[in-house]
Amino acid sequence: MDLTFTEAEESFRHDIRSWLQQHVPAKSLRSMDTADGFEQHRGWEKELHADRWSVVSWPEKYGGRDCTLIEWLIFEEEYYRSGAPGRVSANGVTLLGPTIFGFGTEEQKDRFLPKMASGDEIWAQGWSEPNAGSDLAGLKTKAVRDGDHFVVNGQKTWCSRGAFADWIFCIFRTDPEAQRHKGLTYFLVPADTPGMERNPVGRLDGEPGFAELFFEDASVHESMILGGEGQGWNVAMATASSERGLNLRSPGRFMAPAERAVELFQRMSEARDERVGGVDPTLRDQIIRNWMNAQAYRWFTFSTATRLMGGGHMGPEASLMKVFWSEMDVEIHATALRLAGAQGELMGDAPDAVDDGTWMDGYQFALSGPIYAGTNEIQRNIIAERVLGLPR
Amino acid sequence: MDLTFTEAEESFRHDIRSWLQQHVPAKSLRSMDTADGFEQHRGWEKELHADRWSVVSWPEKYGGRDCTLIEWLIFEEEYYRSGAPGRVSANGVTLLGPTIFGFGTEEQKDRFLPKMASGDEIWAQGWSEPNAGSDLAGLKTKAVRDGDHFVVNGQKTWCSRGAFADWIFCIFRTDPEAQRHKGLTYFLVPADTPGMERNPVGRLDGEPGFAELFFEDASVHESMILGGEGQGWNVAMATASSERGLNLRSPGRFMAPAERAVELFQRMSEARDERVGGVDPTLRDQIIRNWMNAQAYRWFTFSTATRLMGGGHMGPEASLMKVFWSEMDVEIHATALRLAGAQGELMGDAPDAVDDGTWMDGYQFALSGPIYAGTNEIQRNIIAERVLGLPR
Amino acid sequence: MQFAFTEDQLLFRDTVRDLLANECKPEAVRAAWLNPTGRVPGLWDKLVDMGVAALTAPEAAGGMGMNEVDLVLLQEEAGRAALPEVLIEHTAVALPLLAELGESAWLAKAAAGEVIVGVGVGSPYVLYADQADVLLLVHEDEVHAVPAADVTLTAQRSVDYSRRLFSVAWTPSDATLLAKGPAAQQAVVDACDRGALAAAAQCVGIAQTLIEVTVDYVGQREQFGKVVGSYQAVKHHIANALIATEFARPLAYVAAYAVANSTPHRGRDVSLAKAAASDAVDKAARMALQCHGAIGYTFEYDLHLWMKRGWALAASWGDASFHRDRIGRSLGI
Amino acid sequence: MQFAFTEDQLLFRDTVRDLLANECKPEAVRAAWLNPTGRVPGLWDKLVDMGVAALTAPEAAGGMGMNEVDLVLLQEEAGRAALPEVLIEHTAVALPLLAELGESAWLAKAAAGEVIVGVGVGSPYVLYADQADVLLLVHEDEVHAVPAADVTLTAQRSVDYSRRLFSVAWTPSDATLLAKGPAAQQAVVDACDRGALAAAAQCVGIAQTLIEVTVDYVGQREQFGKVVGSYQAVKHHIANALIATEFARPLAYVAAYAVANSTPHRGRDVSLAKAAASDAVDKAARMALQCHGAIGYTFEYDLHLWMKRGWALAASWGDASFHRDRIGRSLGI
Repeated sequence: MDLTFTEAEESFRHDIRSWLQQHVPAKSLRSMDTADGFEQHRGWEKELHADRWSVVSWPEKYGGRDCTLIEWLIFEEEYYRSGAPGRVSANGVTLLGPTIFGFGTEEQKDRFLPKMASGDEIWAQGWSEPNAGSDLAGLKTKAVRDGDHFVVNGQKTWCSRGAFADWIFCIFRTDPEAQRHKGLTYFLVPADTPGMERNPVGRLDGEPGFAELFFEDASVHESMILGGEGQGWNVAMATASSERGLNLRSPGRFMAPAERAVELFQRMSEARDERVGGVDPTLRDQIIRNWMNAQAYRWFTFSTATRLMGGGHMGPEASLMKVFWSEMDVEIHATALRLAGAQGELMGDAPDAVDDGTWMDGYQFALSGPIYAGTNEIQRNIIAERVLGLPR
Repeated sequence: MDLTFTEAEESFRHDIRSWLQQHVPAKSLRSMDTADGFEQHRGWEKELHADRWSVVSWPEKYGGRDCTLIEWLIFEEEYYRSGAPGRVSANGVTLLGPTIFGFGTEEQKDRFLPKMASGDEIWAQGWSEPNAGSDLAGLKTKAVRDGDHFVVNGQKTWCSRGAFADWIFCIFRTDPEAQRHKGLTYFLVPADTPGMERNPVGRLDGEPGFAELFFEDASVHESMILGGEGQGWNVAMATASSERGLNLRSPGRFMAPAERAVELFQRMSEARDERVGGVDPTLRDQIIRNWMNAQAYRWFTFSTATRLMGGGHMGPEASLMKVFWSEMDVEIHATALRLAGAQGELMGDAPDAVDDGTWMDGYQFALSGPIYAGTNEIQRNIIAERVLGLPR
Repeated sequence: MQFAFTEDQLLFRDTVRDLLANECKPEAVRAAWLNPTGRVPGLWDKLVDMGVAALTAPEAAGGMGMNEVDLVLLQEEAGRAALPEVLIEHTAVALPLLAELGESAWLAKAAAGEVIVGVGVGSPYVLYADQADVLLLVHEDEVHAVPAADVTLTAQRSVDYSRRLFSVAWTPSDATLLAKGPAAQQAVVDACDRGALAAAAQCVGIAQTLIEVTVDYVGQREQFGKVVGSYQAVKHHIANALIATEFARPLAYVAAYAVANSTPHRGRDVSLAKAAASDAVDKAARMALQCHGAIGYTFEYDLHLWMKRGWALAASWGDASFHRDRIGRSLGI
Repeated sequence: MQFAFTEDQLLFRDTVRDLLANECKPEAVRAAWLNPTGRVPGLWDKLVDMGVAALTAPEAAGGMGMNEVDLVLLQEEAGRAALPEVLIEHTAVALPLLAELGESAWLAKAAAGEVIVGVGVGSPYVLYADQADVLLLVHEDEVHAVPAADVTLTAQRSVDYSRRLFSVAWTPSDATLLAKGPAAQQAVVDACDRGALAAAAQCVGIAQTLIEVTVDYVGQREQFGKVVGSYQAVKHHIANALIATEFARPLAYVAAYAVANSTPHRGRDVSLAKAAASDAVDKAARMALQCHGAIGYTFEYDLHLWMKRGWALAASWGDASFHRDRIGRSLGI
């Protein structure tokens, strides 16, 4: 056991930290779920890519640095600590990317990965349907072969980043006779596909964080199938395990707000208006619990990363991580909002907003954590059944 | 709405408070789950009964005072506040008694109620079986008619007070052909019934709080049937609704320890050894929460009592109360134990035990609350299905 | 001890419920989010006509002369409907405060529904200050009634767009002084208690709606071949929210009784109510969102109208921690 | 960064696990509850023979010269088996404390398994003080090694009958003084950290057993015509306990590494481990009892052996609140 970082790891940390210090924009970008904010964030992706920081864990030939899992975790710690912009490329880089590495043809890798890395092509996820959320096997949107194309009819929803993305990765039912998770196929779909319309849907914060997609005889070429016709379930599960596992949420994402909440507590304790009373001491305990949880998640992750680097596989214990980070994230932001008191409800543009309203924004975003990528209820079933072996 | 007590109610409170001040033993009785402690507690029941305080809500002819529900709640507040001994008669007075009032013949009322009130006959509950805990419909112990008697074979378990009780109220299967909750019959069984053996089982604290009962061709007379042959399920449900409702746990039971915990916090804050550090401020918040919950339970109960006195019925909302009081009770005691710190694990006879170890005793007792009388998981199902109408 | 409302009180509650069911549907609240006032056009006048708006003003001043026990059920209805109005500020707080301080000019106009009174106690922000004709503001141990023309407002946008909050810059003067000294200070404490009580009742109503809409939704929505509401985990989430709400509700009524009767422990009773109601609505909001899944997370779906009102009111007029601390002090710890 | 144990460490862990699986079955622990020592007769000698007892003593003193990273897995096993022994006090705390203070006479005997060293740091009570040959006790800024003959013991019975606790009356003297001043004080802090670390690891092991026995039980027990373990509420209770335990476990290993390497943040790392492990074992105990139902509530069933050990260890060597407070101070809040 050696829990100190190697010289190489320390040097890597130093490099990304310095780069971020020089490049992170002083002023926050507009929300990536507005048209201009989306392009601002695309610009930031290009800036990262220019110095090969956009996909550090990928091979060099696709724009990465071939770095180790540990280095990737270090990158993430530094990235979130620096307050750098959110990654508009995340659906592509962390969800689709690993799936293409696993299932894509060489042509597909060469076609899609470099532009994904460079920010030239931003991806959205198009899986859920109005009656199939966590239950992917209930998907109904059909893709029927017609020569070398497929004709798609149906509807997708909760397509995050879908309003402005360039490409969407979707799962369609190519064999309507097959039941449940058979007969599904994974497709890569250009956003300008004729016959596909997209309709922005507002998230809690009112920005069009999602889109609904309507397919009416939309045509997608067979070369856009990832992993083979009828293999959609297997390919999707591989993506889902990325989603639920290490790739989805690195500890750096939670260490940063947990530490900022400690600072907020310090500031509030000093600045508190005496008429309103001191800062509630029970909030201190909760701030500490949240900070502890971020540390626990960090070390659990380093332990898992060591195992994976030694040839291990990510199993159903990924569900432990998903439940843990998503509930921790809600709690970190809820605590900060309680600290903010009457200011907690203020939006970022309110003059009195604490930390530019980032806690309320973050809270609303965090609330989606226990829902998406398989609700936490489903994750707990998985833990009970597949980790502990309880009967279905 | 009038939330002040009437003069009659205040006078009633004054009477019982004065009586308790004069009669509550200065030294705690031995545990009622030891042989001599049981008899000490029986003696206390006789003392209560001598001044008509043992069954205040019952009619005068059976030893009661015909008092209102509100007065009964006042009695309970004063009783628990005074630190009076636990009621060894509780299974009889609060569970079986109301059932006899509801389903008993006049002969049964005259035969059983006065001796139940006087402490001459202490009752235990014999419902659960090794494979039927919360699931009463799974009961297997058989009672087969043979003339004017029934021949009983089978086993009961978790029979609380069963080690020393004089009588036991049981449910047996009288129609072995009938499925689930049909074909059950409610019996009143003398503890000295030939063919019945009892085997004490220790609770968490090691005292024989339960008994297992083994029936081998035990004979019970048909006059001991309560509510009619084959009616056991209906009669049991009436008892269970007493159990789950007002009769099971009065607010006074929780107000008293919640207030004692406030006093404990005051004492600990003053006495705390400086080397060990001050009292954790988060415990103060929890102490306050517990006290609040006891108040909430109190007012919920007064509101319910007003409704019942106006002719209303106790419905499935009794499950709300059972979940609430049982979890509050655990939390009250768990908080006090945390306050006690390293002294928390000490038993009552340890010289350093805080409050004679009553918090650890109470904690262990409280832990049974979310389990018995229908686990809290089952109560939450009932709330969802019968209060809110969610599908089974 | 008679813990029940009168037939009249329940009838009035039903009448208001019917009005709001018609006039304050979710689409009306949603429209208020985006209109210039944040309120439902014309609805306040109807509440004035029904006597709700000036319920708490003395009859001598032209009000209904009713008290907090009468009002608490109506605040609960306001919460159920997510009513975007000044029913806390104007009705529950301002009118009794003016009466307690012996003010009569503004009170008469307010009771008649001619003016709206904003209040700057218990919070750094004044809700709907832009629409108030006069603001009750505190400076040291003084209470002032400041005409709208004499204040400068800065909008502070809330996550609940219908809550038009403002910080207020103003200069105390003898012309605006209503009262000062211990009596004024006590009046401010009482005003905060009335605000917290009203907010608690609204929180209970909001929590109830959150539970009801969730029960409806999960009773229809299917996943994995089963109705979502038949899953035990979903049932237990909702049951937990219901328990919190049902045990908070009587505390709101007790607090109303205590305030209406000026009992010695009214402050503590109000704190009990507000702490429990804040926690209940927070729990109900978390539960409702989780049980709805992604649809609950969208702006187009109604759920967030109650959820955000719940967040805002849970934190207003003292959050749960503030009130628990106050209870602790009253218990000597 | 290489967060993994060596093959040798895992092998040693497996050897100890096998020993305890044979020699420290629940019936042996139950017997220890009622015997005069509270310990399993003969078992300590076997642990001495295996090198476990003196694992942490320097090789020069006749020990194994191993460190907390080697020990932490064994403490976890001790927790899994609810081993009633002095593995925290003697092995994890006393031997390193004697070594740190440069004491050699007692250390050599302790390392050889000839004497048992009791410790009076981090708690008002000394576990198994009646069986210790010498007790390490603190007076102001001094550490003393006091022979058993020179102390007066008062038994303090624990809810875990195997934990024989005593308060100790004694008189400091030059003859017993080992060290004083800042170095002694630092040594006491280090000793408390080692005790908290060892207790944390045991708590993780206890929690794991509580989860395992519950999974076994609910996988077989039927109610309402279904295996209890197939109910979603039961599954989620167990899943929650598992999450708490699995995220506490790496923190125990990190703390072991920090103590073994005397890192600057070792105190905070220990507090992280102990706070998380205390909470995990409390949660696992509640879950286990609830999922077992009435049988778990009985003295005759084994569950309470782990449950009560868990309660006791969660509160010993600083409970979760104490350690969270310490973390807060290290974070400057």
